[in-house]
Amino acid sequence: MQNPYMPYPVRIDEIITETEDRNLKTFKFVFLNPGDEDKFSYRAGQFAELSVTGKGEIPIGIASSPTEKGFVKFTVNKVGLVSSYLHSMKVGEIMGIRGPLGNSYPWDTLEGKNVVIIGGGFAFTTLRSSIVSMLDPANRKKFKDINVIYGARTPGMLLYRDELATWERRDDIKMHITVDAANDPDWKYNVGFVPAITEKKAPKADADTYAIICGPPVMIKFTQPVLDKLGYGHDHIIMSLENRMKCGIGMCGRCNIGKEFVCKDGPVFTLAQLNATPREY
Amino acid sequence: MEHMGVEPGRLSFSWISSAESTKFVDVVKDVTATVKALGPNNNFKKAADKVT
Amino acid sequence: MKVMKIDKNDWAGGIGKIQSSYRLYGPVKGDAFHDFKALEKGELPDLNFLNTRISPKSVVYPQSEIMFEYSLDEKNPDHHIMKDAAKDYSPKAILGIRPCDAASFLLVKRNFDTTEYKDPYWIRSYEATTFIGYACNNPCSTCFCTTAGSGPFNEDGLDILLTDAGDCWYAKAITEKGEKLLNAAGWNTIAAGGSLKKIASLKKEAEAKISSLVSTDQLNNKKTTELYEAPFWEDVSFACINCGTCTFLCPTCWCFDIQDENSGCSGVRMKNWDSCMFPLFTIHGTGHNPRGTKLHRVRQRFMHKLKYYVDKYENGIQCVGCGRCIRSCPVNIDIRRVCDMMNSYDPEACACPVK
Amino acid sequence: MLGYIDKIREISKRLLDEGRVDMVVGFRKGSMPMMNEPSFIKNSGEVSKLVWDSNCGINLANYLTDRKEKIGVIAKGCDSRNIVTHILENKIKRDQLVIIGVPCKGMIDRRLITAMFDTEVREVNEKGDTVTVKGAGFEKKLKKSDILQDNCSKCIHRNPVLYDELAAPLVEEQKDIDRYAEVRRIEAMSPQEKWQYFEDLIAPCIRCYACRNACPLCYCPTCFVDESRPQWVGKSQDETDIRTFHFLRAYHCAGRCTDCGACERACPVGIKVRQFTSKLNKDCLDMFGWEAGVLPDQRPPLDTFKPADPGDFIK
Repeated sequence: MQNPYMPYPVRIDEIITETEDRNLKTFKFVFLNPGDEDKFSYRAGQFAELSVTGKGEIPIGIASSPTEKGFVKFTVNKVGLVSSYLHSMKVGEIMGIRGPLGNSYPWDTLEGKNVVIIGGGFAFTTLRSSIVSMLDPANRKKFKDINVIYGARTPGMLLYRDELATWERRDDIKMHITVDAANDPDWKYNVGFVPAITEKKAPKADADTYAIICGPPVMIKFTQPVLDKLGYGHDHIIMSLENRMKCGIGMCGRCNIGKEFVCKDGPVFTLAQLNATPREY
Repeated sequence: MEHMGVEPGRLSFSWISSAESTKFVDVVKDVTATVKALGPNNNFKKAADKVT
Repeated sequence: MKVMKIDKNDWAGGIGKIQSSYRLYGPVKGDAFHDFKALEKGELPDLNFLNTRISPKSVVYPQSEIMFEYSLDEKNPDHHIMKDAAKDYSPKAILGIRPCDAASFLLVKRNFDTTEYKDPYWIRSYEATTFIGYACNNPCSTCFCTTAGSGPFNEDGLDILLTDAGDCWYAKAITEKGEKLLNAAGWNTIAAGGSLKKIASLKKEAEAKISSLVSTDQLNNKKTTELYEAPFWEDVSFACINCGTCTFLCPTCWCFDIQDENSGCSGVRMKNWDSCMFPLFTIHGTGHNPRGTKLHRVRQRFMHKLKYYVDKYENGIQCVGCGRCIRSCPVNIDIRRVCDMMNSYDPEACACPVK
Repeated sequence: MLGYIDKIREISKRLLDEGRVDMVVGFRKGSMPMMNEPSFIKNSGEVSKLVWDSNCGINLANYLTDRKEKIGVIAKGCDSRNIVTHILENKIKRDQLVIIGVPCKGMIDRRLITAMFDTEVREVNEKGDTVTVKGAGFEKKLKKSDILQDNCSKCIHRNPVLYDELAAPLVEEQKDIDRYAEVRRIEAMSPQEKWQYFEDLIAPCIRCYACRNACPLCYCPTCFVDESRPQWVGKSQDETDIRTFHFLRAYHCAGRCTDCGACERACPVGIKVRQFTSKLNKDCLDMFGWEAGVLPDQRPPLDTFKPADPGDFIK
């Protein structure tokens, strides 16, 4: 019987400080046992439990893409006991990851469709995974137009800035990067909140267009009416939730919204599904 | 603490000003001597990891 | 399956024989109430009880269980890597478990034994256990098992059902596991023909004594969001002090927490029972708590047992009607009352707060 | 005490009708013998739901904090002392409350009664000082004074210490009560015996925290046992962690505990939780002449300094 609580041992291979407030770091992990990488086969939108030995586990969305081989990446915000300790760890240290967990974005449904990605702040991690995965030469032709609206408070708070710049230059993806306020005189992209930029830049809704939205509650609260106005059906709005989790496999009982476990039946739900459940997230 | 079964002498209160260095030294000496005389306290150690 | 007759004089001897091949758990009387304990050699279970104060779930699912061990000492080549803790899954048997409690394991199994994931600790421990049930001749006034999918003589989840027939015991083997244990005990006198009839009449008598009933037939027809927003939750939750008594005593509550505990340069990762009554259960690292008030938490407990579980598994409520939460709740919150409120809730008719 | 209820209902109705309170917090009839459920009523048509008998042991001071309404609360001696403590600790404002005082003659101990019989207790009635207990095949009359909760039998503040309305004439307080015999018995033990005594006492603990949550004093937003940074107490069933919880909690109640018995009443496994707090109550009385919640206008000993405070323990 496979033990779903047993993490795969990993070594921290690289740590990148992503944002100017130094609260977000990206950790690149390499599996200690050669076979484990194959067992950890994932799709964009899934998450894993990062296991810091002696401290505990935290559920974090996978930021690397299934198309990137040899490592997995996670971007972690410094919040609680485990994430704070993780931020103090160094390259070379040993810990564990357990997963992949949860469903993913509905890639089967999205195939052949227009995809609009709307992200805010540090919730961009699984969206990065999705973008890298969709832009992979083997995958790009499976999707029609790809639009990305991504906002942060300031330019220095944007994640993956180098990659954002690379994507800007491509013509097979339309990037709409925005900041609430630019403190950088050379800022050449949008200024404004995500909902406003969405209203201006997002394509009109049709049966072939899906929006994936992931960000802080306040962003979601104000973006949803915009999508309604643009005509997006609630089954065409895809959201990723987070809740406190422990087991990640639908057993420990805390992350449920109604009968659905965010960890196992989610974290990705359509808004239509969420409308039928209590909003306990 | 004593009421709970911690032996008298293991817990000590003192009021020492930051200027009273000699008193501090004396108190530390006294307390360590008393605790050493009492020997190790096993009561507050955790039970060996039990598996059920 | 066969029914054995156990002479009351053969009782102690049989128990002793069981103990030579099983770790045996049974009810033991403490200062004020009965509880399931691992029986010492020669110790007899005390079957003079209505039901135990705490459910027997801990026999399969300990309140605190070590999963892994680790070393934090970098000199150790395997430092910071989780290692399986030693486990004993040799056969064990629980004697004297009431049918409602035995049925609870089947309910809990749906959570721990799923197609996608299997909790090896719960499953192995469960599979190592033989369940020797003890039919209730005298149910309590707080028992509502017959309308909660179980009953005083219910055989679901049992390997053997013991019935006290006055001058002797009847032991009905329900599964092969049960037969094996009866053999081990040397209880192999087949009961005379009338035994099944006698058991059936005792069963009927016992069922007739169940005085409290709940209605659950409408629960799956209700809309989750409407029940969730029902006005009665303020009244239901007012008295609650958010202690974990109901959930810790409940045979069907399975929620747990995972914790690491270090001691010097080594440590363990363990599973501990947790409770949806505690604010800490759901609080986010940011301080946001999706179930931040006691109303949320009380509602979660009842909605989980009586609605979410019903919808998720389409196999009845997550309650076996043992009545422990009613008897031990320090403020008298009664699941029977709440169940009936939920089952009969009509949002149309209910413009005013329900009392 | 049964006779109080008419007066309680009358006062409640008046308070609600006159708009002096938005809700009255009291008890409604429970679903089992010897149990009543704390509840509230918001309109005067519902006053008949309120009940009062010897099964109203739960401390209603627990239900007053963090509410915005104007509240009428039914208060026994101990409830009123906890209300005083709440007021002293700024948990509630005096002018938010209308206290309906109930002179109390003690609450009966349902665990004690349940344990007296082999079969289930199905019905309990009281009349005057006689309590009649019935079950399948038995009926027994008991003297109420023999079956009181332990704290009630030792109570010397049966009358509310603070009230706006009174449901009945004040009762005579119990006199010449030896409240601390058990504490003295433990004080006389050797350290090892003391350790063993408390070890046995808490052995059945399942860490459900019913004692803490039933206690009106335990209102910290995050209890020390729940803190994770730093984590003060382990989370397993290790007896060291269980002991740490119990005795630290008792310390947090030093000079505040009114000996209302809520902790013991709530404990599902029958631990005599008051053995921890009684010693501290006794010490507060011996050293500072202090009883918690009796004087609305004096600060408790542990948050004030007086030159006369005993200090022999400081070297």
